Amino acid sequence: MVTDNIQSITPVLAVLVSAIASVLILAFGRYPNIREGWTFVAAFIKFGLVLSMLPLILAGKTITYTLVEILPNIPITFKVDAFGELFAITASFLWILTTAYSIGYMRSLKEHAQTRYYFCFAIALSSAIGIAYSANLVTLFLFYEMLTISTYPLVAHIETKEAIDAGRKYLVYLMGSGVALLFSTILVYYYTGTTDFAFSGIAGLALIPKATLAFLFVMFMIGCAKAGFMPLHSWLPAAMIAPTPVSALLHAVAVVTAGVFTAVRIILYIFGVELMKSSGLWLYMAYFVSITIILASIYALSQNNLKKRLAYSTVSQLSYIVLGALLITPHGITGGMLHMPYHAFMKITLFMCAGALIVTAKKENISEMNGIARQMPITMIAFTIGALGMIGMPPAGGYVTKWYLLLGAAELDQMILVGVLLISAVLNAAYFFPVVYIAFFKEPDHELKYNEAPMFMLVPIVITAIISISFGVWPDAPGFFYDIVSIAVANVTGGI
Amino acid sequence: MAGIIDIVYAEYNYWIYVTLMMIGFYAMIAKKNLIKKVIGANIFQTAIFLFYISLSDIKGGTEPILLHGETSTHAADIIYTNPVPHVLILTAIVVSVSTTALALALIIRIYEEYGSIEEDVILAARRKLNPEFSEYARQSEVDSQ
Amino acid sequence: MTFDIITNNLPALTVIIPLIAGFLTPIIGWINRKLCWYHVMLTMFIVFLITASNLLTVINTGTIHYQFGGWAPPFGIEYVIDLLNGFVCIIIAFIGLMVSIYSKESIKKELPGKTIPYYSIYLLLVTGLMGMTITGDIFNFYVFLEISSLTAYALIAIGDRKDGIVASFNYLIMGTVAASFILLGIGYLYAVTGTLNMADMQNILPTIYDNKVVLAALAFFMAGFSIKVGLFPLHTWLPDAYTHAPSTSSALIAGLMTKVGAYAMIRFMFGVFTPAFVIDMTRMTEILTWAAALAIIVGSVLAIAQSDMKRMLAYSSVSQIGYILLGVGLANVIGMQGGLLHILNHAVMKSALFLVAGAIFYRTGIRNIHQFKGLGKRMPVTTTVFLIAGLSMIGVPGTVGFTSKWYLVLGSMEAGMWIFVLIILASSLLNLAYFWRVFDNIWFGHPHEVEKIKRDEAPLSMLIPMVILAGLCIFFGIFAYYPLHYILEPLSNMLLGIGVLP
Amino acid sequence: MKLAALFVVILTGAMLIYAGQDLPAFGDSESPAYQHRMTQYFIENAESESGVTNIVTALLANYRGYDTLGETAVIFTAGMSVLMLLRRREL
Repeated sequence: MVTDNIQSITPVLAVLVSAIASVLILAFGRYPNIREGWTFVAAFIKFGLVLSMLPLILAGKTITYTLVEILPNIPITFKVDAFGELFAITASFLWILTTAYSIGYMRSLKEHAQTRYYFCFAIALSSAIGIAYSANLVTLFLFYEMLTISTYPLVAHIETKEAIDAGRKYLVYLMGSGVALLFSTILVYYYTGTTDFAFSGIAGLALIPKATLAFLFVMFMIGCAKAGFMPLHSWLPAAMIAPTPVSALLHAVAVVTAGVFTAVRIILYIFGVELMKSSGLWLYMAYFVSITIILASIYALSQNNLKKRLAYSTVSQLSYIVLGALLITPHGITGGMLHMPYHAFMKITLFMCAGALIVTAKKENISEMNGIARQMPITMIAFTIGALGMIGMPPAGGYVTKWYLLLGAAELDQMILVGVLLISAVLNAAYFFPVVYIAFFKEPDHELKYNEAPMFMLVPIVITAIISISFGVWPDAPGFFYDIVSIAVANVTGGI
Repeated sequence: MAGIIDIVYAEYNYWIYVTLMMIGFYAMIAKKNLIKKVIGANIFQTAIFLFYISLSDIKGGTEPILLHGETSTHAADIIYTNPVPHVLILTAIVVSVSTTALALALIIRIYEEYGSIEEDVILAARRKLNPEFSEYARQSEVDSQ
Repeated sequence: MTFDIITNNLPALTVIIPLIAGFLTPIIGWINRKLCWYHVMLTMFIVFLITASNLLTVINTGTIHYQFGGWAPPFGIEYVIDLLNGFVCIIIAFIGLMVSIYSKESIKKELPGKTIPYYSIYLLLVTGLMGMTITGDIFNFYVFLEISSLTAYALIAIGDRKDGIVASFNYLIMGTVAASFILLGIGYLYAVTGTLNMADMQNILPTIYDNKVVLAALAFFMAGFSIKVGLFPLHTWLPDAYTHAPSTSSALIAGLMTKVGAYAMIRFMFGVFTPAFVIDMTRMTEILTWAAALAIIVGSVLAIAQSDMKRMLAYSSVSQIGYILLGVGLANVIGMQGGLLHILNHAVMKSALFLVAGAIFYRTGIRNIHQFKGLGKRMPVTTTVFLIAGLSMIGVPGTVGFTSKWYLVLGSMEAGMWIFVLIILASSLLNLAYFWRVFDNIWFGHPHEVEKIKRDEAPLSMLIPMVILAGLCIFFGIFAYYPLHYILEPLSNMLLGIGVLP
Repeated sequence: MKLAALFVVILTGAMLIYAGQDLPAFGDSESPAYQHRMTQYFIENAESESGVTNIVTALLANYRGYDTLGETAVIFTAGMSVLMLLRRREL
């Protein structure tokens, strides 16, 4: 499949917008309104820039721009392709909503160090878009590390000992895995002389010994600890100590999505479909992530703290995306890629609802939420929509991706994987329905008055919930995620 | 065996400087008295100077000073010893003296501050007078604040 | 026409100008003490311009040969500027300039009564380092080595802290051992070659490589330089010396002394002996890589155990020197580039870090990192510089630390030494551990205390050099292509005897 | 500590003796140092080029005069340092 390549600085601008905004945020730290104004302006400009590239992407083109050659043969290059655009749109759109939500949340709780918060937030978004638009592993690694560092202050935001410890854990896991990623990057460069992503993978990798290849793959997957694979997931629940908008950012928009994005990028654009298939690596890894899917769901069952339960649910759901990429059929990949934005929107809805509960009702634990829907009906309806999406029931979008995943697994005759997907759906239901049940049907301990979260928080919740429904009722809306995904899938599989 | 004895005898200059060098080096690193360390350094350096000077000697040679009125054409008749190591060592001696001067000045200052020129005593005094010298003490002090 | 005398003598002036200026400092100080700073800064600036011009000449037209008094080598003393020492010279001049700017306020506070000797010795230290670097004569090298050593002892002892005097004395003893070894090695080489000129020596040596004296000379040089650079386990003088010296001295000595020691090691291995001898015949480079790898790990681990900021940085220097020597010892073009690049990188990062430590000490009198709480609010610019330089040390991409790490890892892979790959990567995690501890203390102090803290930034003359160095940490992290392409790549080829001089 | 020092010293001594085997013999006029063109050049040309009969002087002040300049710098440094260390008054 031939794609036209366009030189344009737009992707660089899209990355830089929030970096510039971060400076302005710092400069106007003393005037909260102006500071947050800048955040909004940057968020809208960024979304606009990202969106402006969409028509070209939908036309099957790619956009590249080489910024600078940091080392001979190692350029910092940006390249926008369908898959990157998918992540970029998700992240930049959700930034607008999280900003609004953050303002409501942070002001309601009168949090300290808000300037640092917005500053780091902006840098994190720059990094996320940078990851989305990276054209090679080095560029990706640059933004990957930037994302880790910029989100550390967000995780440790409240500065208690517990928070600092969680932050350290976060840092150790992510920087440690960063080293693995760096190692594998250099290894790829050493063997092939390039680190550029290619639609069919890097050709030179097929020549290296199989054992080395397997080792490289394992190192890469360790490097993607941001994606929360099971033995390396424990930073994720620990990071729940952060303020809720940060949790939303970490778990839906930037960090974990960047992690799975990286994992999928590596699987499909470094190794490539052909090599994954011929080396048999896909199957081992698929079993491996299946374990994560099941185990994380079981962990989630035992959590009483709502945010922690959501965190484990994230661990499980992220592995769906990777599983999709590993099911090296067009259907499987479609399911995986499509699940990325779907999950982001649904999970952010859930987290924002959890945050609204903390701010308005001061409740974090599920056992305390008896009848909470009487106090906050809109929030809880949104929560229910998100939960249904997670389980894979209409009207939210989750069922679409699950259908594709099942289709992919079935095409490959992997009945075990089919079974895993089904069991996990059951488990999802098992940990989400109690929440919904308790909130809607249990009698409250005392009289609850109607008292919703502030508008700044409520509006984003409603928007994401509506979009989540739209995924379910009209999944193939023109110019929407499905179209982008189908181009990306056509790229990596060489056309359907 | 005969070979070794020959070497010992024929090259006694090397044996002298090797012995001196080892003595000096040992004094530098093993002696606790700071003055003795400096003396060791001097012995060490002097041994090296001896080595250089012995390099310049030529059997039957005369000192590298041309006799008055002699022209360079006649110079070939007389064997002069090698002048180059002399020059180098003149420079090196000055360096050694300067180092010694600085070392002695430092010792005077150390004696003023600690009242001793014994390494053990100074080390003990540093530990005692200066709790920050011990990292552990320092840490616990901070933690108790 | 009148400029000819200057332009023709530029190589000599690199050394002569700071030397004469150093002699003049007491006189200038006698006229007016305040002039000293301007004098030193101006001198350093001129020296920087000269080194820059020298380097450009080397890049454009090739190696510069300068003969003192017109005596052709090997009879007279010759200065040879090639890419290697042109590169090191400009680093010396630049760091020297930065630290001299910084000195103004710092000296006023830390060494109030000793301004004049400080500046005089400062210039002589630069002279010594510059002379060591630029010379093509092996004995001349020794003379300048001693100038730089003596000045370094003096600069460490100059402070009011009495620990500084003891540290200086210990350094003096170790330094004397090192210098004596080097002098002995020079004597050995002279005895078997009869020349003192490095290039001449390199021509003669290959014919007598089976001579035991040559091997002994190499061993003594390596031992001597290992002490000078503080290669583990000969680093014992280093932490005390760096910790107890006045802030500016630490920055200068930590930034430059060990780098020039490393330069000398490289020069002797590849410029006096030949690559064939050190790589294949004696396997000296292999021994060096193992020692360096050990230094990387031990230095980092010891750094984690420290709570004094300067001592932590000193141990981190021990480990970073390991990076340089590891790269050099790998003896392949890529590893060599990494090692050489790290000379530049480490000089920039470490000077910046020591300057930050000095600035914090200047304002607060604190050096214990556990007391750094709330410093982020109090000295935002200083601590930001610290953040950038610290991230550099960790090796985060976009900073200089990443570029050299990339090359070192790649070089280790090329050499098939996977254990070094592991060590380099593990050490970046160890670096993370000790730097992050400081970051945490600086920015995540107790919020209640933080609110009370007022901004109290270091004076401008201290901030400017720090900010410039931090800027360079990022600049060379993004534009490492230029030094690599124009200097280090041809240089590495030249050192390893691959290809010809540019 | 003493043992370690002794070990290091003996190691150094061993290296010195090892090297001693191949060093030119004492007073050997065939030694490379003497035979090198540099030494011969000095003996032949020192007087005509610098007008001094003492070759050592000619070398010290003329051919290697730059070393001597360095030497003065060393003395200057040492003097300055000793002054700084021992003088009570402000400098």
